[in-house]
Amino acid sequence: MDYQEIVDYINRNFNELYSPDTGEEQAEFLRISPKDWKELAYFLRDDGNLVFDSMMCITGIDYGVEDENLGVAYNLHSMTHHHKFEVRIDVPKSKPMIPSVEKIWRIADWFEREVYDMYGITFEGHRDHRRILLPEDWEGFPLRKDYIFPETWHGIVVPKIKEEWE
Amino acid sequence: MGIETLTLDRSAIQGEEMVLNIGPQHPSTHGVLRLQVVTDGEIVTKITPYIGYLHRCFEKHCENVTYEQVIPFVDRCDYIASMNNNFGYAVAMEELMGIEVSEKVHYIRVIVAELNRIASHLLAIGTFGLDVGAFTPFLYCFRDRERILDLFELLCGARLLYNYIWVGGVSHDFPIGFVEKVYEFLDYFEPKIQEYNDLLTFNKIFIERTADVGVLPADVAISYGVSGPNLRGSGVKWDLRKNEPYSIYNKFDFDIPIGTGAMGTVGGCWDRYYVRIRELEESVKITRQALDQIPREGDVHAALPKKIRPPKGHVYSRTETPRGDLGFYIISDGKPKPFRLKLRSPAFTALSCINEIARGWMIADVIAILGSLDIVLGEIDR
Amino acid sequence: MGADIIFWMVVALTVGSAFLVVLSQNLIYSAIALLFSFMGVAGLYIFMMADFIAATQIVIYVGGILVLIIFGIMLTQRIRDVRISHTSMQRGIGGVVVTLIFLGLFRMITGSPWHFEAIPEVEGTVSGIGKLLMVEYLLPFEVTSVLLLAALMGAAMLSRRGD
Amino acid sequence: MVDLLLQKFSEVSFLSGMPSALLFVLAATLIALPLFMFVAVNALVAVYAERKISAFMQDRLGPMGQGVGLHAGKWGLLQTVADAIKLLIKEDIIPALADRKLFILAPFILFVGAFIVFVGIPFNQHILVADFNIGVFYIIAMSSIGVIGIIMAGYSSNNKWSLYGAMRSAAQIISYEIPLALSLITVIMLVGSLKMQDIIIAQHGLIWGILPNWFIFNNPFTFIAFFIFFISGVAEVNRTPFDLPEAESELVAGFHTEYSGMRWAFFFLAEYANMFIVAAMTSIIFLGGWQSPIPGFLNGPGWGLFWFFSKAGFLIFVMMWFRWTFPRLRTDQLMQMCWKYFLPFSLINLLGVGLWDLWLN
Repeated sequence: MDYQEIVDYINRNFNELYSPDTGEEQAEFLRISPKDWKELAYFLRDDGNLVFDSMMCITGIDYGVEDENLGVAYNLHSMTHHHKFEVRIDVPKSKPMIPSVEKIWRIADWFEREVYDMYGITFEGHRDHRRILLPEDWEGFPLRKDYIFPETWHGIVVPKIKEEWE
Repeated sequence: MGIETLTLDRSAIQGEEMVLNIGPQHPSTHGVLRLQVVTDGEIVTKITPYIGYLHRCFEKHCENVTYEQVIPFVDRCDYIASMNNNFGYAVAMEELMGIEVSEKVHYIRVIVAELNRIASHLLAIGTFGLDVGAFTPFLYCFRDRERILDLFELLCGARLLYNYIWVGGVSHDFPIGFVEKVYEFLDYFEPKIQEYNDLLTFNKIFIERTADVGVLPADVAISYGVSGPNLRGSGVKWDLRKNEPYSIYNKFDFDIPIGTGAMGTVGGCWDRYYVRIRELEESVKITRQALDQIPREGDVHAALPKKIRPPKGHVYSRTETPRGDLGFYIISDGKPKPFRLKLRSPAFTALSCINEIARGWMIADVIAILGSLDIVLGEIDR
Repeated sequence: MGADIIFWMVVALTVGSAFLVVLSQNLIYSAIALLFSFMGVAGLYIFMMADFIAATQIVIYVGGILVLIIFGIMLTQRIRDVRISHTSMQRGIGGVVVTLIFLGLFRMITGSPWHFEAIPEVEGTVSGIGKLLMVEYLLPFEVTSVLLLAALMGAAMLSRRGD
Repeated sequence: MVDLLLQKFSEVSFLSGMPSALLFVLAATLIALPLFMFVAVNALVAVYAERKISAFMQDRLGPMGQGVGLHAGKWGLLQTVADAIKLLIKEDIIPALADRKLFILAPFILFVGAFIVFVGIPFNQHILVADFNIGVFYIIAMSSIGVIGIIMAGYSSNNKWSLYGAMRSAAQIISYEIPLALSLITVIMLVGSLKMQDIIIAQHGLIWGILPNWFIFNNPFTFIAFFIFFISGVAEVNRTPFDLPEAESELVAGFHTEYSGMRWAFFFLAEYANMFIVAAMTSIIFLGGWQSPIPGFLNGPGWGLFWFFSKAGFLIFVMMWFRWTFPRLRTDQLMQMCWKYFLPFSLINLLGVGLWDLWLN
């Protein structure tokens, strides 16, 4: 199935709940709200016509300093039917909470930890919700656009980056 | 009163569990990785991997440099197979920008990528042998890998981090006589595969140590997003070069080797290892075909954009590196710097299943399983 | 004369390390001191021209039993802290008992009418021991081996995990 | 040999006035010193051989140098000398939390365990420090001291890797001692003596007119016993594929992880001394020791040395060959091999040799 067929199929099963994104990007993804995610995730994985058994990638996105939302993109792939799909969930920066799909796709375990590590998005229901790449006591979430680079870490001074070639 | 009344309270004689840190400084973690291992005697009951010791926030770097400048950073992710990483980035960018590169560039890319795949698999095979205690195969592999690095040095001056495949082309055309040199190498290399088989693959001790150990069933592998030779070792016939052909891989005739369980259960360490050995043969096959067909004329710089400024939009593209599916999720906002660049690393997903498959084995097996997954920490930590 | 000095050195080694075994607060130290004590005993056997017994002493006690003792200590104690220690309890009563036994033994040794004779030049004890074991004491030898076999099987059964 | 020296001393006038205890110590030292030198030189030569053999097996050159000067000498001959000097002058590190006394004592016990065995090894017809009545048994007994040193080293380092190494080695060495001794008994049954020289002399002559009458060729059971003995010997000295106690890819370096400099060098000396002992024992017991393969051909004491060292050297080469060819076994496989294959086979061997001997004699 191609993108449009998948969207139609999902809509048929979810009472036209989701409408394709019509933003400025000619996007080929489905933008949904966090509360629907878990149900949809099970559907995506278990439905016989979709069988998205492989989670290719989970990407955290910060839409910019002015934008009030953080986004998470889920790239799915079906090893059985050889089709792909992307789901995107936006959450407000004030309360970034998304249900975890770590039990549905096991790899989401580490991917979600990475997104949390870099963007501070909390994944509810994750059984091992810790930072993964950064130290446990790291402050801030580095991939956010408003991240301020620390000058010291545990008393170690971070050398300043030279702006131009010298 | 029979003998049945004699019971033993086993909980009273069970010893305490011991927590052992394998790494960050350990000879067999293939980088700076820490595995916190809970052991009961020699049996490992739980493994918690701690990664990030090499973390340099590659993705943040990328947001601060232009698209061209990302390529050297990509090199440094999977430093064992830089060509393949360059390739993956170039494919993603070309998809985002809609660039069509010339036939010759495609062939050059395939040749260098397959050569680098051979080099990377040689390293994986050698270090895996080292992990189970065989020292000599390691040096045999390095002897042959050296020749590939010499070829790359001739090609672009670098031996490890090439910065060779650019968006829209490659940095240099093949130097004079390079094609012949690659032919020469392939003729030299092909018989050597048999040497590895004789020395390591079919060694009884090696089979005892690796077959049936760390079995990764196909469904678990897919759920964990394991890809590349590790997935194929579990018996899943999945190779992006064949199933989602990018570049010109659809022009070549080659097989996808999968784990068959010839020496034990499908998906054991031996299967993962043997898939790599067989892939060496396939890569040689592909390279030979590419060398036969490569057009002699053509400009490798023709499609290079003057300035890389992709249109607004996003792309998720993946290619097959020696370690598996390398994905790039790139969001462009129309500026010369990436708005967001995410690298989906195959080694990252491979390592995440270590607790699942290595639990219940002995310490020596954990080392073997880790070696069979062929991880590169530069890519995991990014 | 030369042999005498060496004899006393071996005695000192045996008794000294035996004292260390008893008095050391550290269980591992006691075990290691036991090594030297065993070696000393083996040396004493050599002075008694019992070379086979001396070698047996080392094989069985040093190579086998002592290793098992240390193995046991390392397995059963908490591995984390190296300082495995034990304290001697009830030193008073123990001292009295030990002194009494020592006095008794001392009296016996000094009181017994030892009769001395020159050491015969034995050409090895091995064949003698072998003949005795295989001819005269065959039954006890075999019974012992069956007993040991039973012990071995029992240990194997106990250490088997699950059922 | 000590008695011989004492006798010689009594003939020298200025020594006769000295107390006999002093003379005894003097005689013992005079014998021990060359033996010690031999152990050290053996290690130097073996290390060089190991480097070169591994290099040739791995398609590389190994230590090389041109001329004298500050290179490693012709063909890298000075490499091990340089190594030895480095080890001697290296900083001696004792971890802060290590058990100091045991930590210091361990390498010496290990080394003494290896060194003391040399007393019973006949190098040729005459060079044998003491021909004990219990010769072979003495060697088996003394070689079991070393394991205590390994356990002490592993325990005192206060390092979990070392502890694992020590535990593995204790289990391994105790287990493999059994098939080792049982295969030895097959030969002892045939000879009827524990004396080393008796065992060697019993292998004089030819069988069927072609093969030397060595015990390896004596009968099918001793032929199997030879392999069990040699492989168990390799396991006893922790060489690949049985190098689990020091498996560098798993246990970093096992029981000697925390050792450095001269202390570590003692482990090294002991390892190579033990290798030589296993090779020497195998060649004495199964390959006729100092006897020439053809009776009466090149048979003098000098040639005795030559034959002994070439047989032992060949077996050492085989051990190195093992090391650079095989992967490592796992603990349970190692134990399985010992208890499930070697032990029953050596017991059957024992029975077989007994029956064979009864039948033929």
